[in-house]
Amino acid sequence: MKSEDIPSIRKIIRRNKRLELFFAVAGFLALLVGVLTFVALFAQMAWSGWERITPDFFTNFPSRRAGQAGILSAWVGSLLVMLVTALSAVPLGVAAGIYLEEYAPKNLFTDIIEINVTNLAGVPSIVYGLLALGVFVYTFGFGQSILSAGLTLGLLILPVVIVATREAIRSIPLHIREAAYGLGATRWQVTRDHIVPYSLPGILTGVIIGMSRAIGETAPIITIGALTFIAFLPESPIGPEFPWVNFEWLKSGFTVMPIQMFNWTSRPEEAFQQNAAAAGFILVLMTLAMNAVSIWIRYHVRKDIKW
Amino acid sequence: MRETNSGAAALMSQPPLTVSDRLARKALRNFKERVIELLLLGAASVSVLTTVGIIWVLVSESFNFFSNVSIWSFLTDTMWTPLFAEPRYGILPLLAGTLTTSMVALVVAIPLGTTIAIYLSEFARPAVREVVKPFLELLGGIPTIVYGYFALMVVIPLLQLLIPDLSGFNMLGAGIVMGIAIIPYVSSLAEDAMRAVPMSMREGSYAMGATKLQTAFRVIFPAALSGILSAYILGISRAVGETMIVAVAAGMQPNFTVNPLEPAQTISAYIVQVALGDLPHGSIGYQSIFAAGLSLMLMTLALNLVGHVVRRRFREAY
Amino acid sequence: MRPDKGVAVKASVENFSFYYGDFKALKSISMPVHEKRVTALIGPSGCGKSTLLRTFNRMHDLYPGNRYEGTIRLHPDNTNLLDPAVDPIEVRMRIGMVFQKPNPFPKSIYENVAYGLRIRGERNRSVIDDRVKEALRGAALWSEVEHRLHDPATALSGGQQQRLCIARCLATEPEVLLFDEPTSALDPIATASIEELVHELRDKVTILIVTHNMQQAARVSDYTAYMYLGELMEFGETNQIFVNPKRKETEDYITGRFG
Amino acid sequence: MRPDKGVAVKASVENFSFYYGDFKALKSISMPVHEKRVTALIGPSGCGKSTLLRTFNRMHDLYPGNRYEGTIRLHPDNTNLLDPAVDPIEVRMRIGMVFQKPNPFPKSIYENVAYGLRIRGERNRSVIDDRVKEALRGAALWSEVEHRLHDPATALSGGQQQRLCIARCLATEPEVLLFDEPTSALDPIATASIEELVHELRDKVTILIVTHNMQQAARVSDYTAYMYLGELMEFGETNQIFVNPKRKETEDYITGRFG
Amino acid sequence: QSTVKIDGSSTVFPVTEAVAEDFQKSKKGEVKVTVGISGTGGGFKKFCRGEIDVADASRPILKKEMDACAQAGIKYIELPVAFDALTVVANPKNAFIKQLSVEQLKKMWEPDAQGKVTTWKQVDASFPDAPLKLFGAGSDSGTFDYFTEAVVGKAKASRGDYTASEDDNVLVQGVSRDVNAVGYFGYAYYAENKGKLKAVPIVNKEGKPVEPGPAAVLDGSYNPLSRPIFIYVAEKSLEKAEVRDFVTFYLKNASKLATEVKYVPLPAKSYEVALEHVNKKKLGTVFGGEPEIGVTIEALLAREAKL
Ligand SMILES: Nc1ncnc2c1ncn2[C@@H]1O[C@H](COP(=O)(O)OP(=O)(O)OP(=O)(O)O)[C@@H](O)[C@H]1O
Ligand SMILES: Nc1ncnc2c1ncn2[C@@H]1O[C@H](COP(=O)(O)OP(=O)(O)OP(=O)(O)O)[C@@H](O)[C@H]1O
Ligand SMILES: [Mg+2]
Ligand SMILES: [Mg+2]
Ligand SMILES: O=P([O-])([O-])[O-]
Repeated sequence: MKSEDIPSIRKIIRRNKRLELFFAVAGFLALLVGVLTFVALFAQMAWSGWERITPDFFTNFPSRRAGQAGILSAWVGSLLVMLVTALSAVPLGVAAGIYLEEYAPKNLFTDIIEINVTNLAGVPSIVYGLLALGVFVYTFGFGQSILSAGLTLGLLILPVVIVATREAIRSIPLHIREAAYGLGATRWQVTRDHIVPYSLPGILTGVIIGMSRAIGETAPIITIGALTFIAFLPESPIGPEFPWVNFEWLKSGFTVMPIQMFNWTSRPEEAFQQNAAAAGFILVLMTLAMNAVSIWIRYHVRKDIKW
Repeated sequence: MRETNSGAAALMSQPPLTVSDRLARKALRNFKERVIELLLLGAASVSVLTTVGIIWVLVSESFNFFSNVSIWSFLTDTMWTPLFAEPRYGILPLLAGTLTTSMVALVVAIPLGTTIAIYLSEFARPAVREVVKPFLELLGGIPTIVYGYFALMVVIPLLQLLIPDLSGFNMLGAGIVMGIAIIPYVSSLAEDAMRAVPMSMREGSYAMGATKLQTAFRVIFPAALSGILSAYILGISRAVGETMIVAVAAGMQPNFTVNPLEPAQTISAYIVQVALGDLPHGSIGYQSIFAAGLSLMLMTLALNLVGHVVRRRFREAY
Repeated sequence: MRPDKGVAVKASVENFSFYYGDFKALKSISMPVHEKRVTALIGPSGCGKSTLLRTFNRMHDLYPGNRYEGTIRLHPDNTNLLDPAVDPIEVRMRIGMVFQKPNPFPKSIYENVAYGLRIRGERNRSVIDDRVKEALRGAALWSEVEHRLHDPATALSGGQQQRLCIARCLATEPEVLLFDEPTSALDPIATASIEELVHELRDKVTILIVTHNMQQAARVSDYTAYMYLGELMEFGETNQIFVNPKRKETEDYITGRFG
Repeated sequence: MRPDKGVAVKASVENFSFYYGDFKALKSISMPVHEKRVTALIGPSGCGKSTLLRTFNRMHDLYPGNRYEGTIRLHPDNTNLLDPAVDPIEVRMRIGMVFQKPNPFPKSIYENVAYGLRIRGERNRSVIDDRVKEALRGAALWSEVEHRLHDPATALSGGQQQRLCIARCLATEPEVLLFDEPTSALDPIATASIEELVHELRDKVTILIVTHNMQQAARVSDYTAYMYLGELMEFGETNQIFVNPKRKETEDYITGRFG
Repeated sequence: QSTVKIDGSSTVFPVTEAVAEDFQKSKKGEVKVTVGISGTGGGFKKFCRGEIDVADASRPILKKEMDACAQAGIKYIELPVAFDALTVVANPKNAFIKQLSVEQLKKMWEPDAQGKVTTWKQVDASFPDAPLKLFGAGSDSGTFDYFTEAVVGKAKASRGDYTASEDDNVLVQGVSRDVNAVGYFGYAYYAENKGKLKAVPIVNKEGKPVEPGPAAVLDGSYNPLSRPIFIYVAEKSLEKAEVRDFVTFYLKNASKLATEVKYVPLPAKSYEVALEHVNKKKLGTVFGGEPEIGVTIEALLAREAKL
């Protein structure tokens, strides 16, 4: 184009910009659909459950009287199940991600693992429930326990953790690796000193996304059989004497937030619907809190890592 | 240079490690490395074991099922009434329900998810992105049972205003809400893929006088295609396997139709129905959930294999 | 180098300062850019060469927190490139840029070159065909790619990719071409071919080139600007700057006593 | 350049060929590497300079499909570096490498330099402190960073980062130091300081340096190897290669008639 | 610390939950009680494996389940604890449904009706030509079994083209939104949603239309849609003091608590008989493993007396 053509350039630009504006509005609206749905659901739960959110709600066990029913066993159960989920999925997922990205030779077996991981990410959660029922509950004899539920959800989020780990590792430039190997580091030293620390923010993000999903899962927990009425807490994981940990709680029966909610929504009394809304609100708050933690960690760890 | 040589001189004065020293360390080192590698390999194998476990559980239970029901009638019969007095075991109605609800969900989630991804990655200010993205991811953290009631109490009544004789339970309403529920999976992954396109691509395009829209669609989108396809595949898998929303809002009625205005049942909804229900374990009705689960698993497996091939084909090369 | 007799000024930088947030990267720079001549920007790393160059097509608008002060006028229409009322897209349509690292789009060779035309709304297939061919000729790439126009651009070698990026710009007939160290990622053979290309192009288009290779500046440019710590130390005909610099600092830099 | 009188051979490349999968990147190369001298590898892009250099610390072992043929002996112990029975880690512990792009770890300056010691099992804090200091001195970086040893290394400028990478190698007292175009990403000032450093280091350590800047090769090296298309065209004292090359191709390349 | 484990029917759950809650309070937390919902069948499955102490059941134990228990050497005491009245509901705005006979219900629900009987007119010529919209229990619930047995004459014999749900609130929503809808579920859901629904009087054996309600259930006039619900206690578990205490507590308080959760309690006499059975360890079932409908309280008591 020559400078004489400026008017025609301007015409083109105006046309291009009209389209752009159109899309920007569309994009904004699309975003609004997502965000407003969330806000609407959240606000609705807050609105109808608000009255029920008192300190008692957190410290009461379930009850036939909606006004006295609380979520103590549910939130403690959710927390403990998530603990098992994290403790199983994170080391396994990170180790698997490291293996695939740093160690695995390119062969049929690793190809299979790879396709398998993407495939697992798409397997419906209910199918994990069927697996867990057959394997954890009966074959391994863990019963309908916190351990079974935690491991089930652990398997469920394993692909998410693996994929996040791999992505994070892949974003570490090759030259950082070469620098470390060049100094004579072994593969494990490179992994331990560089790969893991530098990919930590990405891994954390994946873990949190996975956990956010796991904490709201209903279907697989139903299949393995969570309890619906449970008016006591599992043994404390912190033991009174050395080594200060206690594993009794793993075998305990449990209920979790979504199950409690599910039970309340299917109650005939209207008042239980309020409880369900309140429980839903708190469940989303728990998810929010996890995300906030991850954002915080991500920000503070990532700040120091650049190439 | 400001330093003297003294540093370097001192540095080189120590004798190098002797060869035998090195050999001793090497054996130990190799052993340790080997053990660690095996541990990591073990961890990676867990995912394979999971698949094997799933297939084993599904196949062994389905095996009993298929010794009572012919595979042919399973695949061709158009009625699914395994729990009725006169049971019929045709998976087609469930399959039709699964595919129709998924299709509706995808019609919602793919355009919206992609638009959001492009908007966040190319249009929104970074501050907006940083706030909105975690927010969207939270949509994935809301228990799906909440979405189910949302579909039933809010979306379907709204749809009934538009389509007067729409039934109170239908695949359209369930599918739309399911679509909204999977938006975050699609948009978040697609956005990641687009972010990963190097800035130099964008600079190249802008320097030519392109608008954001042109840059996004003509350069960034094709460059990120393989990642975006992965996002779609995951979204589709989610839709196919989604349970609670359809269980609540689609009507639980095995109905051999692809008309989204009608009620229907999906494979996953059937499974959870039975899991919640009253069936004696070991009965053929109970085994039917494994046959249904196996069909579901095979569907997602096929989907992911196709995805794998397609992704290979569109692997990014910047 | 060519004589400066009666050369028109294509752009004039006037009292231009630039800020990355609070950091003042360019300090009150004034200089002309002569029409259909090659102007080189030289200076040690971090002196602001790229910053100045990227101002010419408002690349800085892509990132938040950047601020312009002063003017850059484009002649003959006397538009102030930095005027907030002037659309950066218009500026970029008139002024093309070639980057340090070749950055072809992940499309076919043909589509890379056609890109500029397409975003300008050109639909006519034969017009595009012709312009693509011309541009590839202009970038001395035609003979190498004529039989594989529909291969992916990423399959080309580094030097070819850089020439493709040049062709991509040429296809839209920009008034000014900006080059930011276009050869620093290339091997000597590819470098030589790009230099030769710049040499040929200066008959058709105004060129501004950043380089930290003094020999390159001497070889390809008609005018040279020596920058240091965000300031323009000296501007003049390349001959004069290299043979007879007015300032001591310029001389030190050019003779390699410093930098 | 220094005279070749009585210089010991630190490593000898014998009949060495290298394959990237099916592609033969190096063809039967034989040459000595003299102890406590600087040997430069020059040649046009893609001729295999980096490939040869990276062989010395078995970097190619990191990627699948690569194959060595022939031997590289390290003296005085006469170990064949390429022997499958020789642990590549051992080789890398003896032979350090500095890369084209400065690649400090995103850790503190101190930790970067200490890293080599740590992976060798050194735990004694005061030993590490001393060696870090020495190494930073050796890399002419001490005075610039002594008060901010615990700042992130990525906050340093490019030239400082490259010297940090050198310090990181020096801390482990390698017998041979490999440099792959260590200054190509740097500005002239930083380049000069690295060159000077190489100059100083050659009294203490054997150095192999890849460059595609002939002036640099001439300035810093004692011996030069000219490579072309995977073959070693000529090897000799730098003086001789530059002043009186035996082969026509070498002369063409050096005088810039080609490449 | 001692635990009482209960699982089984979702229909019985509200009663058992209420008992469990009060029992735990009366024991000041010394005894833990857990209640799960895995359906009557799921409950019996666990019961016959010896995994739980008490099974909640919305129907008597079936032959298959009796065999399973016998094989595992599990003996049990069958205790009726309350009545449930399956309620046929219609939209309150519906003007033409005044009552329905079992024959009419059969016309709507029998398998042959599938795809054919789609308007009200086809059910009865006096009804208008409006579309017929059906809502009912999911095909694997005790409610479904009982309703089909009572209406169609054969358990599980039903048309398939109706909206089914395990969650009765979903059905409440469905019927309350559609003027032409009719559905069935447990009485408690009707009792809690009287504003949104109207109960359809059912023409009983005596030819009288009767609305569901505690009185009508007790005097046997609401037939054939009222049914007893049970708990089954394992003989071995009864050796444990806490289980014995729990069952005794259950029978002593069932009357009050069943009313509270909108079920119909048995006459006081019936609980005394049951308690006696517990004390005397009268094992087995009075139903012989066959589903049965329209059992009145008197008949039940008479049979139990014979045990
Ligand atoms: N995005 C940015 N934000 C803040 N400061 C910047 C940014 N980009 C560059 N700078 C600073 O502005 C100054 C000029 O940078 P510029 O990239 O223009 O230098 P240059 O002359 O092109 O150097 P080089 O030869 O290394 O490319 C430098 O001090 C640099 O650190
Ligand atoms: N990983 C690889 N796989 C296959 N071929 C490779 C690989 N790396 C380099 N090559 C090829 O091997 C040859 C030698 O490459 P090498 O990088 O050693 O060249 P070089 O002399 O260092 O060039 P430059 O000056 O560009 O760094 C080239 O033809 C190159 O294309
Ligand atoms: Mg620059
Ligand atoms: Mg190289
Ligand atoms: O849970 P059920 O009462 O339907 O068996």
